[in-house]
Formats: sequence, C-alpha cells, structure tokens
Amino acid sequence: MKYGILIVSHSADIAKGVKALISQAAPDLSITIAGGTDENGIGSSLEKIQQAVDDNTGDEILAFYDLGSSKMNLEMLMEMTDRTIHKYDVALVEGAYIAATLAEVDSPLATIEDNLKSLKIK
Amino acid sequence: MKYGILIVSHSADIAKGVKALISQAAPDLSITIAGGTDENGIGSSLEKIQQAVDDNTGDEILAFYDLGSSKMNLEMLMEMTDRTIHKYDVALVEGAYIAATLAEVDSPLATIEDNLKSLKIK
Amino acid sequence: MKLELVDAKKWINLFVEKLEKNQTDLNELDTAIGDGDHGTNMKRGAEAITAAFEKKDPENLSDLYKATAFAMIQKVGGASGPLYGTAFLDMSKAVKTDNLELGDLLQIGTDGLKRRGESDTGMKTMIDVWQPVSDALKVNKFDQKVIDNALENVKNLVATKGRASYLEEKSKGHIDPGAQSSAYLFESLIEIMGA
Amino acid sequence: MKLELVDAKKWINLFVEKLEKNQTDLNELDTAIGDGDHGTNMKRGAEAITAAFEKKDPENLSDLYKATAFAMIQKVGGASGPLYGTAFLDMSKAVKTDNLELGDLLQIGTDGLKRRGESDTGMKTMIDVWQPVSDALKVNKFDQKVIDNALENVKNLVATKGRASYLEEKSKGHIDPGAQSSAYLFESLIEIMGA
Ligand SMILES: Nc1ncnc2c1ncn2[C@@H]1O[C@H](COP(=O)(O)OP(=O)(O)O)[C@@H](O)[C@H]1O
Ligand SMILES: Nc1ncnc2c1ncn2[C@@H]1O[C@H](COP(=O)(O)OP(=O)(O)O)[C@@H](O)[C@H]1O
Ligand SMILES: [Mg+2]
Ligand SMILES: [Mg+2]
Ligand SMILES: [Mg+2]
Ligand SMILES: [Mg+2]
Repeated sequence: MKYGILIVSHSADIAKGVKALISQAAPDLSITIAGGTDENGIGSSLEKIQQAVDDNTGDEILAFYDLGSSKMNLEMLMEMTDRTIHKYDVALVEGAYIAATLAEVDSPLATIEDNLKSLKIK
Repeated sequence: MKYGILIVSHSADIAKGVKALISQAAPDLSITIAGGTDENGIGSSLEKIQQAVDDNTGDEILAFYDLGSSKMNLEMLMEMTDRTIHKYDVALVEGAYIAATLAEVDSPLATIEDNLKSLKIK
Repeated sequence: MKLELVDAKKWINLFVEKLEKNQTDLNELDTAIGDGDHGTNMKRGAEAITAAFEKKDPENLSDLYKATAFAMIQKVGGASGPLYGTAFLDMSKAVKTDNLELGDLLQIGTDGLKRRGESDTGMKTMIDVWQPVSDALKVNKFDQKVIDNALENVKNLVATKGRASYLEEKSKGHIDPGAQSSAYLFESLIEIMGA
Repeated sequence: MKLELVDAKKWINLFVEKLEKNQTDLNELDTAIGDGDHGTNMKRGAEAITAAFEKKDPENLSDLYKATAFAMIQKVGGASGPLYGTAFLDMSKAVKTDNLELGDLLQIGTDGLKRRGESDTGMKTMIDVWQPVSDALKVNKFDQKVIDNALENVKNLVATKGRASYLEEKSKGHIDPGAQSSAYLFESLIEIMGA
C-alpha cells in the first residue's frame, strides 16, 4: 500500500510550500495540492480539491487541511468520490510532514495515525 | 500594547501564504516573515529572521515556526535581540491564525496564550 | 404552504439581487468577526447562480435548487459555499419526489447546514436564522419579525463555530455575516410570498 | 593537550576539506532518515568558513572558532547550522581568557549542542559523537576507535530528536548524518594531532 498525500489550504502558496517541504523527506510519494480559490485568492475550491484527488496516484490518500472551509470542501469531495481518503484534524504543516515521513518508509496506517494523534488540534 | 506576528518557516511560500491568510483576519497587525534559506531553498536563515524582527513594528512579537531548524534559529535570534519575542510551540498555520485574530481585537496576552494552549504540539 | 417553480425562481433571483446590492455590508460584518470576505464570496455565488440559470433555465424545483447549490459550492470559496451548497442540494433531493411544505423543506436545508458545519443553533451562525424561519413556517407564523428576532438573538450570542469562535466573548454584539445573508434569503421569500 | 592557533586552523581546514569531499555521502545518510540535505548544508557552511578565513585570517583561537561559528550559523540553512554554530560560538567565548585543555573545550561545545538542541546523548544525534570524543580527550584516550565506536553506537540507536525521530524504530540501523559530519570533524583532529 503506497499512500498519497493531499494538502488543502486556503492559500495556494501554503499548499505549494508544504508540498516542497514534505517532498524533501518523502520524494517517492504522490503529493497533490489544492490551495486557494479558483482565482487563486484566499479561500478554497472544490474543483481544485477534485483535481488534486484525481491527480493523486496513491493507493489511498491521507488528507490535511487548514481551516473551516477547506475542511468542509474536503468533506464534500469525500462524499462525492470513490477514492479512499483519510482526513486528519491535525496541524496542517506538521501533520503532513510526519505522515509523509512515515508513509515514505512504508509505515502501516496504524503507525501513521498513532503518530498523528498528538497533533490533533481541530 | 499592539502585538506583531513573526512567521518562521522552512519554506518562503508557506511563510508568504500564512501572512496572506492571517492578514485577512488581522489587517492592522504588523506581520513579518522569514521563510526558507538565503537562497530561498527549503531551510532557514538567521539573517531573514533578523530582518523580519527588525521590520516588525509590533510592541512585542508573537513568533511561530514549523520545524527544528526554524525553531533553533529563532531561539538563536532571541538570544541576540533586545526585542521582546514570545515563541509558541504550536501548530504554525492554525496558531498564527488564532493569535492574529485575537491580537487584532487587542486581546491581552493572557487570553491569546490561553487560546494557543490547545494548539501546543511541539 | 408550498412553493411552485415560478415563485421559487423569483425567490432565488431576489436573493441574488440582495446579495449583489449588499456585498459591502456583508463584508463589513465579516470584517468585524471574521476575514471580511463574506460579501465578496456571496457575490461570486450570486453571479454564478445567474450564469447557471441563463445557461439552462431550471425546469423543475429540484433542478432550481440543484443549480443554486452547485453555483454556491463551486464559486463561493468560503465556508458559506459548502454550507449553502449542502442546504440547497439536500433540498433539491427532497423535492425530487414530492413538493414539500416549505417549513419541512427548509428544515431539510437547515439539517444540511448542521451536518456540513457540524454545528447547531446557538453557535452564532446562519443556522440561527434558518432554524427559526423553518420553525415559523411549519406553524404558519413566518413574517419579518421572525427574521428580525433571529438577527437580534444572533447578535447577542458568543460564537462557538466558524472563524468568529476564535474571538470568544468579543464576538458578542456583532451580527454574524452568514446569518445576515440568510436573512436576505428569507426576506426575499417574504417578498415573493406577499406578492 | 591544548591546541595552538596554527594547529586549530589546520583542523578546521581539514574539516572543510572533508565536508566538501563527502557532500554526497552526507546527503545520502540524510536521505535515509531525514530530508537529504545535510551534505549540501555542510558544504555551504564549509565554503562560508573558507570565505571567512580568506576575508580575514583569524589572529587567535577565539576569532578562529567565532568565524567558524558565524559561517555555520549564517550559511548552513539546516538544524546543523545553529547546532555547530552554537558549539563553536561557546568554544570561542571559552578560549577568550584561557587556552583550555581540548577535552574541556570540546565539552563546552558539546554542552552548547545540548542547549541549542534541547537534547542529550542517546538521542541519535551529533551529540553522540561529540560527547564520547570529549570524554576520551579528557582522559587522553582519544583515537580513531573512539569515533568508530561512537558511530557504531549511533547507528543502533532509535532517534528521539531531530527529523529522524519521526521514524521511530525505523531510524535504527542508519548512521545519523550529523554524527557522521562530526566524525569528519574529529577525524580531522586526529590527523593534525598525529602530525
Ligand atoms: N461550522 C459552521 N456551521 C454553520 N455555519 C458556519 C460554520 N462556519 C461558518 N459558518 C457560517 O459561515 C459564515 C462565514 O462565511 P464566509 O465568510 O463566506 O466563509 P469564511 O469564514 O470561510 O471566510 C459565518 O458567518 C457563519 O454563518
Ligand atoms: N535537537 C537536536 N539536537 C541535537 N542534534 C540535532 C537535533 N536536531 C538535529 N540534530 C542534528 O542535525 C542533523 C541534521 O542536520 P541537517 O540535515 O543539516 O538539518 P535539517 O534536519 O534541518 O535538514 C541530524 O543528523 C542531527 O545530528
Ligand atoms: Mg469570511
Ligand atoms: Mg474566507
Ligand atoms: Mg537535513
Ligand atoms: Mg533540511
């Protein structure tokens, strides 16, 4: 099982930066991002999330988000897709980093989720 | 007392995005950022942190960071400066957002720190 | 009472009008206790609704609510997008088989808001307008006073959901922007009910 | 034993040489349990040390260690920057008044690492090389074997500080990149001590 990582942020820059940061530690993972609104303003876009899910080549997807509307749009997408997406209510940057580090070395989901527990803040 | 916000991240994009995100909720605060290495690679730069502290016009500074070297460089700078900097071991994006929201409406430090407590993950 | 297609269309069109007219006011409310974009967000949604209706005139209630939902979901960009979107999508599904009583229909929308927002009344959100309006319609007591009371009530609440919740006590004394945009929705309803 | 300026200069220059030669190896170690940049980081630091010495040839031990510290702090860009930087800065301060015994001096550097990293021995970091080397020097038993043993030991540890700590058990069986670059530092020391 190879997990993919999905980053949903209000900001296209944050999403891009998180991808760059975690790619360093997890170069073999599929990491796709949805940042900002359709017009790249601050906000979220279901279409971008949809695209990022479609583009993600992971067997299952570990998803991270920042604030309210990112979460709601992500949940909306989860109701619409048949991909398996695990959504985590944890610190965006730090959670995605740890999950990616562990997924890179083929850690089982239980280990990843165990490590994310202490980052739960939402 | 008007607080300033300082964002220290491994990524210039993350730092820029966090600033854009929290500026929306806190347009009146001084928010300065230090993201990436001197060459804008992934990493941290004491010089950028120094500059961001110098540029921050807050009376005191609330500082947020992502990972290891951002933290150590921030602490290094704190030993060198005579500005008052409060460093928080909390989720970067979410912590900075909440702190900025509260600082914007002139909440006292105790209230801000109280709200950050549940975001402590480091 | 039940709404027929022609009136429902007028309802949504009036809502769109009000959103476009009151963009600045909604932004200002959101500036006080949020990120200042609720007017801009809803304006984007309003334009998308108009565009959708122009592209394809809805032929039944279900299509009308669905087009409204999709426009909101796709174009709003803030929390209100998936919220209004879910409400109208659930309403669209509900009217598919049966033109429900308006109070029951709006209750389904309200339940959608609660599900999407993981929230309930008393949290200083749009739900605090949707719920009393649904309740009033169910007992045929819906009028402007219901909306006015709801807004008055929402103003005095401390937010426990959405961005405003970070402000805690300081969120008190402000009208929630989503509650205000919902007030426009239901003031539009009064206008077409009266007509 | 104590180090005089001329030998200390040779020491640091040899370290710089080894860092430049072994950049790829350090990156590979960091790829296994970190973010793959330790070699690149230390190479940047090494070049900055050379540049600093060329700009102003250090006139005493304190200046030498200070220039080394500043180069690391300013140019490395990773955790190893403030770590090596703090170690050398503390050493620079310590030798200002007194040319200390090398074991005592390196202990001061090691303590600097611990302070900056909020860490200690056994956490699978560079400290696991610095501490045994300092200890051995204090009792005049420092040789290549001390370094080899330290690296062997560090390899079997589970990381509890730094990025590798996220890997937990899986960090075992890998040499910590910072421990390896520190090994280069102290192998350089052996070379100049033997000469
Ligand atoms: N969890 C929630 N449950 C119900 N309503 C919510 C929730 N979060 C936000 N809202 C509503 O959404 C409105 C904010 O919408 P908007 O400004 O467009 O989104 P954002 O907060 O993402 O900028 C709030 O005024 C509130 O009425
Ligand atoms: N808290 C710490 N205490 C001591 N040493 C540490 C600590 N964190 C990291 N290190 C050391 O730093 C090395 C990593 O350096 P480097 O790769 O340059 O930084 P980064 O991890 O920021 O990419 C590790 O191999 C370890 O020896
Ligand atoms: Mg808003
Ligand atoms: Mg918004
Ligand atoms: Mg590294
Ligand atoms: Mg690094």
